[in-house]
Amino acid sequence: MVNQVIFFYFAVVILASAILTITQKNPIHSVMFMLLLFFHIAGVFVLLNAEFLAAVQLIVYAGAILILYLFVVMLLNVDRESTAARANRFWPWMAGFGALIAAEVILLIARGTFPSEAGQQPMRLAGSGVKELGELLYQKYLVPFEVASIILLVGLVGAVMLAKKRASD
Amino acid sequence: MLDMNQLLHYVFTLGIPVAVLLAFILANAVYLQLMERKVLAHMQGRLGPMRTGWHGLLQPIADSVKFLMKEDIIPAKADKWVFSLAPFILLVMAFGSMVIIPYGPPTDFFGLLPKKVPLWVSNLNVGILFVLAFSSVGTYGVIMAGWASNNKYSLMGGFRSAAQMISYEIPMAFSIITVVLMSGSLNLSDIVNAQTDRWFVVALPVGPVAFFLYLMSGIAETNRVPFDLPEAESELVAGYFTEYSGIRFGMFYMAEYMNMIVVSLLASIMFLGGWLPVQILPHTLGHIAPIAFINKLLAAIPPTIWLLGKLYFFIFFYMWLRATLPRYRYDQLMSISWKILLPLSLGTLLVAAGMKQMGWL
Amino acid sequence: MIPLSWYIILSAALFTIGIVGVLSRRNIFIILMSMELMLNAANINLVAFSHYSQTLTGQIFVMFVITVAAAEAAVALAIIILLSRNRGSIYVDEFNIMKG
Amino acid sequence: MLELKLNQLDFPLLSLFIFLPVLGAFLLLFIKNAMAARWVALVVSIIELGLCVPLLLNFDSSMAHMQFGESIPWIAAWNINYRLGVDGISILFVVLAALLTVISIMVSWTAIQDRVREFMIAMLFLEAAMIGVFVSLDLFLFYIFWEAMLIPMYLLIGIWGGPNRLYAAIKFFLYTLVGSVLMLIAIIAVYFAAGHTFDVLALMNYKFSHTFQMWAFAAFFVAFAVKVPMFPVHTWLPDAHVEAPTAGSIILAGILIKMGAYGFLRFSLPFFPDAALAWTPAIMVLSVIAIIYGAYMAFAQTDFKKLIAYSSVSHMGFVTLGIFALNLQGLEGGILQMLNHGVSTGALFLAVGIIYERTHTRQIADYGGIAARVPVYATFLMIVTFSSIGLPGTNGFIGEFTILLGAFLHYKPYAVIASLGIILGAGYMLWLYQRVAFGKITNAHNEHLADMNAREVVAALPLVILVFFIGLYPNAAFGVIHASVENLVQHVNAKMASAPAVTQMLSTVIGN
Amino acid sequence: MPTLYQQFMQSMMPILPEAIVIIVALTVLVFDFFIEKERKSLLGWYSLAGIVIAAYASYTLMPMGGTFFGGTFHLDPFATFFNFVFYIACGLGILVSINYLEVEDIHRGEYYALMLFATSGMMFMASAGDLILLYLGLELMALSIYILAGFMRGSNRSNEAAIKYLILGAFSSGIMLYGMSLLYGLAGTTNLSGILAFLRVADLSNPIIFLAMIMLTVSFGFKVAAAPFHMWVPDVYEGAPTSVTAFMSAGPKVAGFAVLLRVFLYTFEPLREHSTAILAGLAVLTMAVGNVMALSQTNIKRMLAYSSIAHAGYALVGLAAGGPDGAASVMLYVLIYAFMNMGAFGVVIMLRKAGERGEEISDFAGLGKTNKTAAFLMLIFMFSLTGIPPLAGFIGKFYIFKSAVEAGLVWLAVAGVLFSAISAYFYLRVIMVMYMHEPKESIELSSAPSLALALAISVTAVIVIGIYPTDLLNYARASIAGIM
Repeated sequence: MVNQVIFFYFAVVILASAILTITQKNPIHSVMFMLLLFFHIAGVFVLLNAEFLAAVQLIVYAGAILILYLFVVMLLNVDRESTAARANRFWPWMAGFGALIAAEVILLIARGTFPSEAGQQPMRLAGSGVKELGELLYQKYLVPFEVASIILLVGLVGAVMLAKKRASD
Repeated sequence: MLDMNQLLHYVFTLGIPVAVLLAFILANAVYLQLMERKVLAHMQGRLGPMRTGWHGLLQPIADSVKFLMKEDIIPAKADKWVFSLAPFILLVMAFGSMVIIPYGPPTDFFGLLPKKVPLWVSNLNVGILFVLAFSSVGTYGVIMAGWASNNKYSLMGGFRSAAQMISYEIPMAFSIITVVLMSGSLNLSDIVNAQTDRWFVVALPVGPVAFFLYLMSGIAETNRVPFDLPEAESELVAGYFTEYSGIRFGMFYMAEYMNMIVVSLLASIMFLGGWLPVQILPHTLGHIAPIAFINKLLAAIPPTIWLLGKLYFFIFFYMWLRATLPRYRYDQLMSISWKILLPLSLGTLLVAAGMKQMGWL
Repeated sequence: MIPLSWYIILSAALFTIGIVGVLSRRNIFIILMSMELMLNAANINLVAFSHYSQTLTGQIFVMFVITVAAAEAAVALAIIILLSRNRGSIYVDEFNIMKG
Repeated sequence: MLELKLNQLDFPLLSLFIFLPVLGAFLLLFIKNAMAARWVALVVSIIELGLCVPLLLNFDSSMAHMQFGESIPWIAAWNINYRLGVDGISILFVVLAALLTVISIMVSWTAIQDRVREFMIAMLFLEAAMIGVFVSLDLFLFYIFWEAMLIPMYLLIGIWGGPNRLYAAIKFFLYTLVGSVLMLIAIIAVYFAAGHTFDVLALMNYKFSHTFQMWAFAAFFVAFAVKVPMFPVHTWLPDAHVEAPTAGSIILAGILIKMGAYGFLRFSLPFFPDAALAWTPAIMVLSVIAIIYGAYMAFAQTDFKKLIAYSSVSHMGFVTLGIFALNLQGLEGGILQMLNHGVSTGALFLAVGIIYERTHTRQIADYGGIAARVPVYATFLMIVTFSSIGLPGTNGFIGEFTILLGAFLHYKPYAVIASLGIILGAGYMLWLYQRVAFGKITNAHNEHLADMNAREVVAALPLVILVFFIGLYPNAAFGVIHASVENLVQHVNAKMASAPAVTQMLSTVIGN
Repeated sequence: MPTLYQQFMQSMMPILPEAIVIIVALTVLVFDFFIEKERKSLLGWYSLAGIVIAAYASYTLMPMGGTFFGGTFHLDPFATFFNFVFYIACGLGILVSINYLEVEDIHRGEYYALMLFATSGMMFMASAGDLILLYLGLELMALSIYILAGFMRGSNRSNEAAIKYLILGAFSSGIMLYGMSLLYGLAGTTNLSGILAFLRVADLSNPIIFLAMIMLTVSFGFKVAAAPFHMWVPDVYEGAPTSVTAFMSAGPKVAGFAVLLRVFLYTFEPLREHSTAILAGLAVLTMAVGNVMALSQTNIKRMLAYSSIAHAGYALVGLAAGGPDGAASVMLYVLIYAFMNMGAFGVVIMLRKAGERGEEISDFAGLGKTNKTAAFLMLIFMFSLTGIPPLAGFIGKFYIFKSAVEAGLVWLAVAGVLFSAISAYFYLRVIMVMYMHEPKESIELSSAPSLALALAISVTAVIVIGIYPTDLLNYARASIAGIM
């Protein structure tokens, strides 16, 4: 019961801040709502017994990715922001389209079934499953793990190469 | 219908500890300022505040009242929303970290309580990660304050500070991971308990290095001397909080001291055995009567006092540094992080991992 | 006890908000953030399923998704910096040198 | 029942036919000098023509089987084999293709000055592909040659053609491509329907279901009809003929458009006899329309080449009329007429090419009275005009007469209308000849027209000889094709007879 | 008793080719610091050598089949086949780049490293036995190519190409991820075999299964440039550096098909009827859009972009046909397509001299006179792309349409051949311009041994495969046997 109330709070805040994120005129305000959203998603993760992920969500998503956005948004502070149109000219169509998708997806989900829904109990693992996660990550998902490291390297190389000013430019 | 028992449970497990913690923090934040002024003054052969109360003991109260009474000015061109929010973010994040930290083993306060209560608000299994998470989110407060002020000094200060905090977070994280590796747990209580035999600061060869790394990064994280570039008065006025005044200015101050407390607490917990008492050579000569007696005496001091003692030692250390060291240049600061601390921390982690694999740690 | 479908509906709604954001906004930052919303929607799903199907795969997946999101954001922002340096615009509908 | 008789020469003669020009083309890649390129191409094509001698000498015209057979597994996974062979129907086209290539190369000797080497390479590739089409006995192989031919032909028209060549080239390419891709699907369908084989002989013996036949026949029909070209899809032909260089026109008229009719004979009829029968009335109508319409359009032309192009439409109408008469006379006449048309229209284009090289105009009005200046040329033109008209004694007469004979047997009304086409043909050709050769010289340029030189005479001579040889001694040709055609007719009838419903249809048609 | 080191090497054996590619890429990044600007082409040759060694490693690993790393990684003939295609695409891509980068003055070591990283990503995609590895491989590839597309940092067009590609790429992978999450929720596993096992016993009327399938289709549609998810292709192809466009048109598209094949023909096998309808519809639309839009293009890169959409359509026909033959036809097709497309772009790159754009079709005018070899090569590639025998393009299309007819999709095959007849128009236009228009001014072509080698390899492959496809065909069929 308490959990449900907490979930409800999280859900409402998540959706509200998501909507605010995409409707803000100033991207910095969007970032702020995004931050709020990430916090609450981390909350949802905690509800789902995924504390480790909640921390990762905050450290990486909020603490690194979003900060990066904030940096760049501030660096490129484009002052036309206040006068230019917010959305492209199709936005009412797109919003309608989105509503349609949402309705459809939710309808489909309501009609469909997930096997795990049928009476199984949520997982309880000692220590938030960090140990289990680690074992899975370094044994079964070793190759994806290595690939992920290469992805980060590529992101690093790419970002530096593209954005760094050079003498020749 | 909420269960009454459940509600009570929440009051006792959340409400009271949070209230206690808040009181502790407020007192600390306020009086640490006085302590800083006093320490600095004495190191420089001055006396510091003397007028308000005995040896200026009431000075913090006076300052607080002044902060509260002053007009809260928001610059006209500032982004009001963000401007007002920024100090809160800093404060909340610092408080968030403190919520996770254990202040001692469960205790019944010398039999005062019917059963043992934990000395923490929440003992998360991945607690240390959350401390990292909150500290990384704290960056927002700084950068947003700098941006929202619509002042180039503030913006510069904000950017510098954010860049600095992000850069030093990485060696800090690696040194923390080294500790996690040594203790085998992400839970702060477990980390303390893993140091029963030997504090990690003396766990050669990686312990001291990790400790050094952590301390360096911690000082930089809190924007303290010698890494206080964001608020370098000579260049940037007061950095990101140049435009702040009144209670919001006070919040920044408070947040800074709270961050200091968090960093110091973590340093104590991770490297200096947390609430574990100092023991003189317990394994080799601990059975010799006088030494055993001293050890017993030391162990009689309540754990939380030990922790607080270590905490204040670190805080004193901060102030000592401030009195002693000049400020780095900004590019030096960044290169220290990326070129020295990061490789060093990576190397430490590797050595620790290798030793762990071999069973030497 | 929260039914699984609550999580899924939450994530579906979040996902849709993300899609609408991508499709309708002009500001490239907000488009990118909308994509992060989509990824987060998927993450909620994955964690919820992981919780209810008693496997940890979903959580592993989420960690990888976050990793990828980080790398992608870095590259995206680098390109945006280039663009604004060369063009001075962050509106996607003004990126229209090539037509036809 | 046809079968692939083993090679009586014990030597891959037909492969040599295909690969000799290819080799020649590769040789040309290393020759920079234009004159050397001409000589190499000519020598290669003459050797190729020389290969026809052993081919004809060793050909056993008494049997209908495929001869000079070769069969090598090629793409085993799809059961595709490299299978070659000739029978009475195809052998003459091989010879004709070899002959017309030699003539084309000779006629291009001075006409082509630009990028000679490339021109010759294209010619030799074209020759290889053309011969490949006639000798391949595997549908896949056939299709490869059929399509591959488009590349050199497209380039011939597009690079060395007249002023409007770009339009003509692309029109030619697209028309034929659209037609043949549908055939490709039909080929694949046939492959699956007949149990995974592309073997033409095996497919001939396979009895396809009626519905399948109708669809597959239609798909094949589109491809072949475009090539022939039959009435509604003929529009590429005038453009292509007009714009192509002389050599291109000769090949186009002499060989390429025969391939459509050859396709009917080799594939459509034996594979899908029921469908052929069902489609016959429509095809007959189209043929007759082509005959009359082509002749009518020919009357209206002021362009020398365009007139001949439309006459081709008309003549090819006769060919399809004969083939779909579905009897011995019609088929034999059709085949002979294809040959004749190749010879006489080839000769006509040669004639146009010769004069065009001198005057650079194709307008009939620009000529007139040239007979006095260029008597040899006028004679040559007269002979080929007669041949085209079908004057008794020339080859054209034999072909058209046999076709009408065949058509009269089953389809009297069509035959009657078709014979009207002969009269019209005589009309426009003679009128053409009159306007070009007789009368006063109206154009000052023609005053100093040079007559045919030795090279041109050499090029024209074989055609003239063939005109009279076939005209006077048609049995030489009939003898070669007879056995095969007879077999074809029997084969088709046998397959039709096995289906009762169709037999009924057949009898009603015959009774008509 | 094997040492720890030996055990490690043993367990890493299956990913040896990928590891080689990645290690070469890493060393390229390092060497880049020590090699001065004029000699950067050394890095290109070094990368090429790495690709060759990786190919050799793949070859030696061929007898060793199986599933490794807890089912996440397949080392099967199917993956090996695609790995070879990726080596070809990457190798040719490097060869056409060396000279181009010098002409454009963007010669940097990162280029080759990113190319190799992208290749390794594709290889992981083809080998993935798990949605997670699939996703990561795809992102590794995509991320590298976003950067490559924006490699000409000073060029607005390149920047725009990069950001457009990135936005749509990230958008599509967001959709894909959501679909994958639903699949995971349904099956309780991200393992492809596990999902197949689930679908075999699942109640197929569950609409979520289709939701997931459609989401995956949409996102892979983006990756392989299938209409209506093709909007990014023309702009990105036009704006990206030409050598990257060449690589992009071959590599990632092929990788997309590798995944489509594995997911749709293996994992979604129980959903065959439904997926066929979707794929067939996509195929028709893609062929229509690609071929019709290409008709009116004046920029050769843009034209080739639409042509590559069209070719994705043909490959989708094979995919819709399904079955071992359909799969083998797609495999053969993408291999052939890699060769001929690389060749065509190679010629485009030949025309590119600093200062001159050389990207308009009209820039090809008179090439048949001024540079016969280049024009002839382009002629071969154009005819091959049209699908005229005896060139390789015909074999590819033939097999595709053959399997479509076999699967009973005659209407699809008919649509395919008609569209490919339409395509003749715009391919022929290039030939027409080269051979039948007069040269505007003398075009000095840039040629280099690397470019010449790339073109020679491509043209040889196009001709040889066209005439003798048997062995390759058997290899493709044998490769698919493992998973079907």
